[in-house]
Amino acid sequence: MTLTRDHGLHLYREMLRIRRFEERAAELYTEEKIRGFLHLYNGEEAVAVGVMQALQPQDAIVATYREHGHALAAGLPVNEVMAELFGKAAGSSGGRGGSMHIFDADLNFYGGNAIVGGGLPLAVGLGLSDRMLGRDRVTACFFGEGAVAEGEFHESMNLAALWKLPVLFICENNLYAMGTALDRSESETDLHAKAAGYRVASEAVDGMDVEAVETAAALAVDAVRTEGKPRFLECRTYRFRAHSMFDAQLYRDKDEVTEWKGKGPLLRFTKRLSEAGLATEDDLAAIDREVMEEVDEAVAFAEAAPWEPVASLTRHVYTDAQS
Amino acid sequence: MTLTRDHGLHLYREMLRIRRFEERAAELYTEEKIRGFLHLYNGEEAVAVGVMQALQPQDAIVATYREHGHALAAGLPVNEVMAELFGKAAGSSGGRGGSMHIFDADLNFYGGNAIVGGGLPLAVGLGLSDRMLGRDRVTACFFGEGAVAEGEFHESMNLAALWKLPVLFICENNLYAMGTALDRSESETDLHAKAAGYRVASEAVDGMDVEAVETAAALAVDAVRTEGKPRFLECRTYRFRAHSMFDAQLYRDKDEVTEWKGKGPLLRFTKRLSEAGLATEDDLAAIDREVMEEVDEAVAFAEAAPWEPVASLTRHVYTDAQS
Amino acid sequence: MSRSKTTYREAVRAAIREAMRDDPRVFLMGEDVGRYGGCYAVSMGLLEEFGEQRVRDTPLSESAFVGAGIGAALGGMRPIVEVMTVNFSLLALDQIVNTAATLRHMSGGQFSVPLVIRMATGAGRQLAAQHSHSLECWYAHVPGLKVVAPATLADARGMLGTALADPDPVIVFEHAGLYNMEGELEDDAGAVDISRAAVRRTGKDVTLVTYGGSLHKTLQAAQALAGEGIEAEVVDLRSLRPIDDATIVKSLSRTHRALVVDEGWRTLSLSAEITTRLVEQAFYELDAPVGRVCSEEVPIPYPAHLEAAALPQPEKIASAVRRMLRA
Amino acid sequence: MSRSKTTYREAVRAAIREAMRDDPRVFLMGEDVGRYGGCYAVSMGLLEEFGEQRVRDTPLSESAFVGAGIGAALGGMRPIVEVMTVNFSLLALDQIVNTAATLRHMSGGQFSVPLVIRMATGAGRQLAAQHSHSLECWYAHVPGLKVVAPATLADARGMLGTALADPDPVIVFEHAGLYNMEGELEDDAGAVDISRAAVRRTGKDVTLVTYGGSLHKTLQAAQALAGEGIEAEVVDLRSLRPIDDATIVKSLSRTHRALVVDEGWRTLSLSAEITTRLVEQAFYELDAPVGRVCSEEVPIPYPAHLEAAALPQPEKIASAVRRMLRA
Ligand SMILES: Cc1ncc(C[n+]2csc(CCOP(=O)(O)OP(=O)(O)O)c2C)c(N)n1
Ligand SMILES: Cc1ncc(C[n+]2csc(CCOP(=O)(O)OP(=O)(O)O)c2C)c(N)n1
Ligand SMILES: [Mg+2]
Ligand SMILES: [Mg+2]
Repeated sequence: MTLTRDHGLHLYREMLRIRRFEERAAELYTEEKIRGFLHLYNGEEAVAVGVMQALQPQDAIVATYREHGHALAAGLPVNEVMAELFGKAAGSSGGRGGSMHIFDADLNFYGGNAIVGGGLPLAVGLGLSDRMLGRDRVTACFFGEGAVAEGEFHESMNLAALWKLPVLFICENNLYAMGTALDRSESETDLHAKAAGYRVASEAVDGMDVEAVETAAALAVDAVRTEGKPRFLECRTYRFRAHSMFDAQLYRDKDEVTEWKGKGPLLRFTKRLSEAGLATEDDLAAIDREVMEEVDEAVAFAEAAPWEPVASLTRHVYTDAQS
Repeated sequence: MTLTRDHGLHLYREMLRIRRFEERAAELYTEEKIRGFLHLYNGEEAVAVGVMQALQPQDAIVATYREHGHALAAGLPVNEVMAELFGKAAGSSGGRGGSMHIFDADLNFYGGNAIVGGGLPLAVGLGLSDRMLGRDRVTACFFGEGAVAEGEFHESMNLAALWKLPVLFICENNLYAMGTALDRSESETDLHAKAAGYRVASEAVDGMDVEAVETAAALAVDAVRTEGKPRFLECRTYRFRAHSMFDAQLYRDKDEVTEWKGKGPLLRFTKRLSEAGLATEDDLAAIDREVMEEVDEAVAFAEAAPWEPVASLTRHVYTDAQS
Repeated sequence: MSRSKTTYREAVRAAIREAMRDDPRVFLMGEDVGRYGGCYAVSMGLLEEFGEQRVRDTPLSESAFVGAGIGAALGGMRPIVEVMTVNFSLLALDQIVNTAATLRHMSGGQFSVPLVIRMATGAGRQLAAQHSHSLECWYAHVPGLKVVAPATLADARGMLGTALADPDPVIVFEHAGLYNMEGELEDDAGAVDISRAAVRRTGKDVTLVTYGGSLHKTLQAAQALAGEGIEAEVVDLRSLRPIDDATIVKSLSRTHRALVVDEGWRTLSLSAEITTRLVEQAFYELDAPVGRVCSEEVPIPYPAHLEAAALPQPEKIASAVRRMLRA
Repeated sequence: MSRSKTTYREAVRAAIREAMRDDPRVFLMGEDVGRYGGCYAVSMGLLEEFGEQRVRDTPLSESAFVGAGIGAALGGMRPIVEVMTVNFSLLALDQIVNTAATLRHMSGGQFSVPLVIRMATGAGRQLAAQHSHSLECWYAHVPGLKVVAPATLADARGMLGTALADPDPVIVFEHAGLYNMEGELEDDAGAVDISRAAVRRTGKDVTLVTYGGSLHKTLQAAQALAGEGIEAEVVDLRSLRPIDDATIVKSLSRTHRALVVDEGWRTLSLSAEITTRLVEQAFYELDAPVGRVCSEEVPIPYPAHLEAAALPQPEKIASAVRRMLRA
């Protein structure tokens, strides 16, 4: 597949929007506009953006607590995502969830799960409903490599394979689960090889290369859709920033981070676009300005948005209660 | 390894003791001397007996709720095991546990666990203590093929492999978990192949052949002991009787059961002994008489043994309380 | 209306069958619900009637298949997930508490989870320490869940349909000791309310509050007491979350004495919450401290005599009432 | 005796360090306890001091590493297992309830499980619905477990050693909001009793019973009330299982009024058990129904104002006391 200018600029914009969003979120955290846990996606943009290109509008997405990138790439309104981080009623989840619990029913965006591995059974169930209803839908389930050690990974992979459910398992292998390096967490560090134990076809891809992710995801999603069986896609990537805002990063070398930043998805794709003559510096600068404006506007929106009144505290516990 | 007459008769006696014990237990259940859940080991005798030959006195054993065979093969006094099934104070666990919870501290027999998969983390921990204390000990952990679907299997295999712990995982693959056939439970039915996903060396062995089990177990135990790393041994076997005493066995054909009975470990080993000229019919009949006497005596012992007084109901909840 | 003989087990089965006939979105999934017919034979015959797609045997993967039930509910189905017993539900608690119970709230009301989870509960069959839990109180603690305990044939027959119609997750506790209970049921018995407690026996001297498997022991105790001239009112909670305060307070306001019977271990069992609500809402109606008869604080032992001693029994209940009235 | 400034975090760390120095069987294991230094920085520096064998980073496998702690305890070690937070402990509950708590009983007293499990608990830091549970009440329900909640620096410093000396499994709940708490501690502070409640403030008008993170909110409320001439006695439970009835009953017998403050969701929180025990053991001492201030029945919301409204707060406690005394 040759890359067109339009598509190239689209991918760039999608990734850059996430990057700028996350940078701003970090600032807003320092300003105490955003509180609680904040897990940023810097460095991993190519994964969410690459995978989303392969999905159709009816497809479903299950994400983690590091899900701003997935939400934005899935098309959730930037304003609403930012407002959610602020905890405002205009946020994606009405402000109830915050950074870790972004949901959007209209876009089949099923969150935003802060229990490592907790989203996998959910994705299996979505796939089961699709199978039983004969619905043409693929569920894309994102999780970190840390989740692979959880029992829920094992149970979910087996169930999806056994019942032939249309689920794409996407492992974002950024080499660390908080401070625990992959080789201190898994006896078999070649994660995509684990899929064989469930008879699930799998592939590992360079998660810093948005085109490679897109291609691999398209193949995988297509296979899931036509074969009606799960697939496993390991995206090898890196988290540029701390795990959350509380992390002193004692567990990794600055050099390692620097090295990976040199392989960053935006850097790399910028080079690719210019080498292919698909974009000028001006093109990219214009996109950056537009994206910055979007983010600025989102911040302004979130700032201005009202708080939910305390009187409605107990809403949304049950469906029938005042909702 | 050539089979000697002594060892052959020993293996035969060990297996037959289990068989006769289980047959009697079934009768006693009908007589309501034994209550609750009763899971019999008929058909699987070669597994427990074969594996136990490979263990040294200091080695530890973790078993399931179908563990009479393991207990007897590990050398627990028949009287005490039977008394435990009766719930008498003279039982292996003071009668508190019953059929599913047989323990023996002197023999490092760590039970008797009625939660499918629940014993695996325990075995990992025993192995961890051995590693940390520099103790020469292997932990043999038995579980059914049904347990392989549980998250605890996955987590335990990984942890044992990652930390290089001296644990032998023994999967008793009797093809059914209650009424669920293996291929309705696992997307990959070649269970020992799953060990590769954890970089654990594994082997599958004919679990109806006590010599084959003994040989494979000896190799595996030896490897665990010298390498200090876990191994996985799949024993392919079959349960001759119902899952428990409540099971109508709608899920399998009578023919299938008959066919497997034809491959039964005692039948097979009897043939082996006589073909090798290691035992006469009289030899075997004599053993059978002795074993029957042992079991008779155990029943008499259990019958005569006193009940624990109700007054001591709350014993053994905490270590310091009246114990 | 004609009535027929049936059992609790058959009543649950009839409820599942009706739900599956009426609504193609309903399906049953769990360990051994299909070929085996259910570990308590509840679903016997359903596989034959509804086929493999709708009666799904699962691997032993409690967390995944309960979670899959949540996902399927989100995806438009109406799953009935059977967890064989509450003992194994510990392996699925993360999904139930962190996902099923929170999803609606975390998503700001965008997603409901119309899921029914059935599980057997309770002791009394000599299954020993790992197979005899009564953890209804844990589930009843969690906002976002509804919890019911059918104790009668009519409730076994009727609660499931109502639970399935509920847009939120409902946990149904079936006491394993009840499956063989026989009785008569109206042939057109159907859905029943699942939010109100029921007075199963009227009486003026003392209110006995209970639920599930303990209801029948409590009724036996009340029967025995009646022979001594003590008229006990017996309230069956039916719904453990929410708790129908009004009914128990009303009863107490007539009897002025209350005792809670609960198979949970005493400390922090449902009995504690019932006692507390009576104190909060009807303190000045109380002529005596609320009493409770619960399980002893011991993992359930295997031998019959020890197990019986560990659990509430009619005689224990009756003597607790006698003591209370004498005091 | 000289005293030094310290924090709750440092006190827990000092306790772990001392235990590891004193007993080679003691080791620490859990997610990110080593290289990361602990998710709440409690174990910072311990890896460097004790090495990889004794400070073990685990994979994200709560069930396996908690179960491995049980096995290691059986095998002669004295493990301190850190489960990052109570929220993730749901994944390990099977091991804790079905194995750790039952093993001694099921084996007829042959095996004890000398295991300590530490976990952070509680809300108040805007971590939303899945990261804000207070499930102390669940653990306190289970025979075979002991449960403690250090609320002060001295208890953070002293409870761990006592828990490690205990032959049975002890669960230690550290409220996440306390780690930064500063104060002074005796330089030779060491093991403390872990079975008795403590009166943290004396008063004659009302008994406020609480534990863990709520202690400080309760003390603040008591302070405010003192300004109005109301003298509240504040009892810190410290041990949640067993519960030290004698201390709370004694206090109530002097004040004749009690209110329980508990960060758990109201229904079936520890407050229910405390209320019930007071009713059972001191009914005729009560001049008013026992009150309680708990968390609202809602998964904890993210925004600060909603979270604050969901949790017990000093002002809520104070006004509940005022209402009680006015009534
Ligand atoms: C079950 C569970 N255990 C522990 C945690 C605490 N925790 C939050 S994120 C995280 C690391 C997860 O790593 P990984 O899955 O690789 O995802 P990443 O953060 O690298 O994107 C941990 C341990 C949790 N949220 N859930
Ligand atoms: C966690 C858990 N789930 C379900 C059960 C109920 N149960 C008891 S035995 C059994 C089948 C286990 O099969 P397998 O592991 O193959 O062992 P087998 O009985 O064949 O020896 C089941 C489902 C249980 N005890 N524990
Ligand atoms: Mg990671
Ligand atoms: Mg089996």
